Amino acid sequence: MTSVIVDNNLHIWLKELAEKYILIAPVTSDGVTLFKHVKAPEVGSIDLQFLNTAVSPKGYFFPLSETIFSIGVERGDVIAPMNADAEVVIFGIRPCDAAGIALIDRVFLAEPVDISYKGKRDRTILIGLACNTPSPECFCTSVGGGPANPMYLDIMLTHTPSGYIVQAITGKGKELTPVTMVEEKDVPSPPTPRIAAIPMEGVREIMRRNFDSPYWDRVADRCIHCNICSYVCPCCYCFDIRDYAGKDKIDRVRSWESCQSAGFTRIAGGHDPRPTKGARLRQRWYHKLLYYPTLFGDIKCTGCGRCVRSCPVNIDIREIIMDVQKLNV
Amino acid sequence: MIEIIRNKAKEWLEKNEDGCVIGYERASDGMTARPVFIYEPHMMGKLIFDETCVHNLSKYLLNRRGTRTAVVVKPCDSRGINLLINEHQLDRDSIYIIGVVCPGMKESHFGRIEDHPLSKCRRCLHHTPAVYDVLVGEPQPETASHDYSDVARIEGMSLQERNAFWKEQFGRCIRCYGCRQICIGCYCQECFVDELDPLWVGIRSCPEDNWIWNIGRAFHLSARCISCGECERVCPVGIPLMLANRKLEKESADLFDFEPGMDAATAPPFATFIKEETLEKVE
Amino acid sequence: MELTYEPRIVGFLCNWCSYAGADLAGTSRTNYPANIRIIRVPCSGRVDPLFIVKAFQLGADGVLVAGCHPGDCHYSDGNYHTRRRVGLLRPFLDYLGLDKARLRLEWVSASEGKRFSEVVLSFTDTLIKMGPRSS
Amino acid sequence: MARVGVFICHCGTNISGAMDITRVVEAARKMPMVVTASDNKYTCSEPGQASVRQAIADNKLNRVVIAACSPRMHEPTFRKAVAAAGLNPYLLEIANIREQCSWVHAHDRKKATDKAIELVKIAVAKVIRHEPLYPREVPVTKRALVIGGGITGIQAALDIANAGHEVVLLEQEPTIGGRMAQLDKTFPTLDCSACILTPKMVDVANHPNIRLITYAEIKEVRGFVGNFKVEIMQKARKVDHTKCTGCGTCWQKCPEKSPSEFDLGLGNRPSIYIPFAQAVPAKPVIDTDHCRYIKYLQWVADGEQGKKPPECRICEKICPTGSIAWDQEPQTITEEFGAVVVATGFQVYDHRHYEEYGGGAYPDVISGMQLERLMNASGPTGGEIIRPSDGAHPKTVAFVCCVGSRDQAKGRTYCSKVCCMYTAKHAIMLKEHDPHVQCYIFYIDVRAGGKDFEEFYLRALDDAGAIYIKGRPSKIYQDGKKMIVLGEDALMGRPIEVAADLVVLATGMEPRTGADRLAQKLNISYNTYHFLVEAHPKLRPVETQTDGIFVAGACVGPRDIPESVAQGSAAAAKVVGLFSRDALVTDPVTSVVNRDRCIGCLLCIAVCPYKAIDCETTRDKRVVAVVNESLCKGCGLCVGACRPKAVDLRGFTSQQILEEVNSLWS
Repeated sequence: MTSVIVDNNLHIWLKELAEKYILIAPVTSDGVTLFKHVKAPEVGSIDLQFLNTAVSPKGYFFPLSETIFSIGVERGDVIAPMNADAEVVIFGIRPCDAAGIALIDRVFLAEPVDISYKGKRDRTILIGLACNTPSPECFCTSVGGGPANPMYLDIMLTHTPSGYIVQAITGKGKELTPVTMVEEKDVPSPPTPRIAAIPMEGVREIMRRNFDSPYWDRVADRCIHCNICSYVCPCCYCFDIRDYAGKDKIDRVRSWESCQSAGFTRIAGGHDPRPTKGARLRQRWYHKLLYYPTLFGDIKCTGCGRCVRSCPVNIDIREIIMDVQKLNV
Repeated sequence: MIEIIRNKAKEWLEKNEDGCVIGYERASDGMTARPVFIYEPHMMGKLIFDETCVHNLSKYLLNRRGTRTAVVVKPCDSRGINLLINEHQLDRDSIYIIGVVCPGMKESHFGRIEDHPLSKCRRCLHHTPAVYDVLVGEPQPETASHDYSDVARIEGMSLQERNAFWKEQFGRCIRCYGCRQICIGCYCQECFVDELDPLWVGIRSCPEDNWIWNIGRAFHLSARCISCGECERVCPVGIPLMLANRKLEKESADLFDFEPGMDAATAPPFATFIKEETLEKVE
Repeated sequence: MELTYEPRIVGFLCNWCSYAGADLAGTSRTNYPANIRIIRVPCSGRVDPLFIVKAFQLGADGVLVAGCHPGDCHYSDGNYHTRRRVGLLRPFLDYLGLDKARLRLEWVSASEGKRFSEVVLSFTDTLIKMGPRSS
Repeated sequence: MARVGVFICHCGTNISGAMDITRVVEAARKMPMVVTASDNKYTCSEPGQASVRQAIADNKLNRVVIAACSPRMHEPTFRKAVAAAGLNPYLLEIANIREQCSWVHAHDRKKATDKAIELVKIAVAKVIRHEPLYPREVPVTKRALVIGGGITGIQAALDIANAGHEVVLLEQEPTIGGRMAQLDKTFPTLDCSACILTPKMVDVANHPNIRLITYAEIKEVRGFVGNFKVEIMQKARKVDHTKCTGCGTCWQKCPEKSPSEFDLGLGNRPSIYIPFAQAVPAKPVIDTDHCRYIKYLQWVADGEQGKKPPECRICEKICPTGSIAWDQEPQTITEEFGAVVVATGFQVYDHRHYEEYGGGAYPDVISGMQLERLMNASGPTGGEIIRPSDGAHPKTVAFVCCVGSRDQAKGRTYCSKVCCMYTAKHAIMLKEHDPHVQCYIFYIDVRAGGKDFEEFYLRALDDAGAIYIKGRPSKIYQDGKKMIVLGEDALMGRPIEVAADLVVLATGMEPRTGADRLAQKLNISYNTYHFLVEAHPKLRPVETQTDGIFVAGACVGPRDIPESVAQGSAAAAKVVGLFSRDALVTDPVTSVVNRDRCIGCLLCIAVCPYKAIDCETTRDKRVVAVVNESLCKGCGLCVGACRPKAVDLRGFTSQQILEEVNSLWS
């Protein structure tokens, strides 16, 4: 027996959620699917058939831009940013993106804890939606995830012809589960879809040895060093901090940045330790496949395939991984 | 067709050992295309050309200044070369242009090829490159007149509708600067948006600043955009950037009777003026 | 539209004609609405279109760019270039949903003090009629 | 760290009468970086300035904002005051709260005060970003170039030379003298043109400070005020003037005659010639278009095709000094000057444009200038007035005024100014030559605005009995020996027909062909007729928008002789004034290029009205723009055009203007 919520109950539930919480859910408009704040969900206003959103939902914890604190001009006092106490529900997040958030947690929740990140994280409940139809660029299974991986979620939903299978994963999840709307039936969970696996053996080792390989510059030939890959990525968390002197206070603002943009590592005096596209691209993969894993054990990639899909010139991390294994110095 | 491209490129590369051929190869999805840089003549077999070769390769010429480069260009891309020569960025003699008569590109994404053409191709006027050293394919007649129905649609809206429309569109911007990086017209040492002193655009990636960034970007391309449509293609959040660029294209055609990139010599509108012109729209 | 609405106008005036024209309006005591804030530039051609966009972004209800009459530019050509730049920016901003009536390009000579005050008056009226910008 | 002092002026009650000054002072005190703010009855007065100086010292101010009258009024005053206190004079900003506030918002005290506060705010925001600026000095080459050897150029050259400066006088024809040399008598005094002109020509020739370069043209002009580099192209005379004594044997013997330009085709001249007897220099040039030997050489060069021209060389054979130099080629002379006077004068409108008047086909329809030559004792007819067609003495002479002037149909709207008077002169002269002559003068208006002009016109009317007919003739055609002039008497309102023996068209003035090309080389502007444009028609009549380049005489617009001479002297005075300084101080408000940001698109070069921007290659092989600060006038056109924001304008930086805008919302 599994707990199932049928479609129209789901809609009722979503309406309730939208009243109690700030409901964030996938919405498709102009052919683009993005997580958006849905104030009053109507049937169809939330896209339940979406493959995945164009940009990962990491922005709800680590915003594109946020004032981390301000300093009053008059008295020079520190003004902490408004921490909205409203609870947030992110509905329809894919397992890969939940995994991405978990990867960022390791960094932002480690001492010293990033208060504004933690605040948002604590106030947010993640309702996941398992993947039934993965995209050609997906490779979650190769990096320790899976289309139906419930880890890192509070509630996991799985779509079946006869409704959505509801699994409460965490305590938070249990509380939130709309017991009244859930029916206990015997519904077989759909077959987990096949996702082409890519070999990951020894990648770390080979990378260690091939830092100076000419390969990096060659793949970088076609790179246009935009920030797309890092901005759509569910687990890239580089940022830049700037101060802005306003009328009565000076704001310290943190915004997304990317290791790909020229000058990201430019230091006083104008020197840039990563002056070439090759050096910058290499940094991205080394961070994902070598540095982060060395620190935290896991690969800093969830196989969501966004960078593969969005790269203007088809720089495909799976291809890189396979090429790397051919490098043998 | 592809054989001609391969042979011409091969011939050229054999004559210029230190050179590089920029063309298209098959992408990792096995169906679409991606840019490729070829340094050895024997690798020329990699080259392909089909309806998925959407990329404007001329942009790459900018990173290869001072070296010898051969490049495969479609008509729109070729206008970009004229633009760059006109703006003193390229030395015509150091580049070998393999111009391809363009059948129009298909809308394609990773692992997916739609069977309808790209919107830019549906509205394309010039099907033969404006500049080339070797032309591949039979020169095609020009399409008679511009189709600005897309722009007209926006013009037809009320001010409030337009305002709302663009707020929504620019509101999505995540400031990844993919549009800038792919754009052949964007080659500033430092973009005004990155400048801190003075601060042209605020430091936040917020709707207000997205507004000025997107206007600044588009206006810097006014009478310069060669409508290769790359900015719109790469935008990860699907902002219809060409809709903005094309308005400027239309206006500068009306006001200054100018079409960018058609040749490398004509002075662009902002480099010159006509004393007698009135620009009714202003006065 | 509330009666107390006072539009904010940023005026970029060229030093040789329009700024002098504004001075003349003063010396001849021709009143005009106090809604304009004048920024002095050597030539209207000094005005970077982004200044205009920036002013609107900050919340200006109207922007006035004023220079010498065509042919009278102190620097001979400046205003011809201004005419082209503003001429293109104007319809573009309108297209983006910012009424083109909010951006004015005017030729005011050093001897046209009266004209300057009329320009400010009519511009202010227009803006009041249009009401605050929809944001 | 900026320390700003704000000083608000009451200007008596001019400002304080319209606003609440204390509120403005209070507000100013709260503005960023402002350390002191105070008000003053008359800031421009000596005590007022003293208090500013004092405040600067007391508060260690390094920036000053003065809220008072327009900067166009007292900026220089306050710059001096600030400098006197030891600050760089450019660390000052003026908030215009009088002309642009109190005087125009007197009706609303609150709004006036609010606006004044914001104007101060703008000034503070800007002054904080001011950098100290330092004027530069450029040396002056005290050597002048005068282009055009007509009466205007001669006058200018003599005046400059007499003031003790070197002058190069450049003339494109073989002799100086210009149009005035072609005239017989001059109105309204009727004194002989040559008699008053030629002595000046001789003065030029003998002046120790004047170097005369005839038969030459300007090739290129580079540089800027005080430091022009000019390339002059000296045409080939084929005569070595260092040897030639001007004895005249050659031009008496030369067998090949061709129509004389000086006599406007009414007479002939040899192919080695001086244009007229009193020419200066009085040394000949060979007309390579007509000289037989040159033709022969050409024939040989062309492979001896066709008929063999005679291998004349008579001049060479008879020249006592062996001055003939067949191998002489055009040569380029490069000279440096501190100033240039353009006096290229005018040419007579070509009446062939008038189809209705025969389009030049009738020999007996001549221009006023041709009549001058016919009257002139040294002219082709020795001063005997005869019809070009048959040499008969005309008894009935018709004059048509405004030919090529005041005629929209011919694209000539302007009045040539001199025609009315010279036509009156002609009527009077003809009567003197032959009492039986009757003159009919078709005119639109008689414009006799000038000293003794009206009296002169009356002389033509009363003494010479000329009959003035108001109206522009519609047609002139030949009927037997007569020229029939068809017109309408506008006053009588009836058609009129005059059968004349000779018709004189009072053709107007137009700039010399090529005036536009010269103007382009000098980077000065010209109007649709190619008359050169002065810096200001009233107040700077002989200056141009390019410093160090002056204009005088009929190249600027129709002028008579006294006006041209006056302008020649005026231009000379300007040049001498310029040369009275050893160095020029240049305004530090100029554009400056940030080489790291510059992408070398060179749009700035295209928009610069002063050719002040050039480009160069950096060490890392990038092409970048460079501003010549001596040429830059600080208009900021380049800055407005620069996409990468690589060019900026000192004193009006983008930083500053953005801060000014920002200040209104912060």
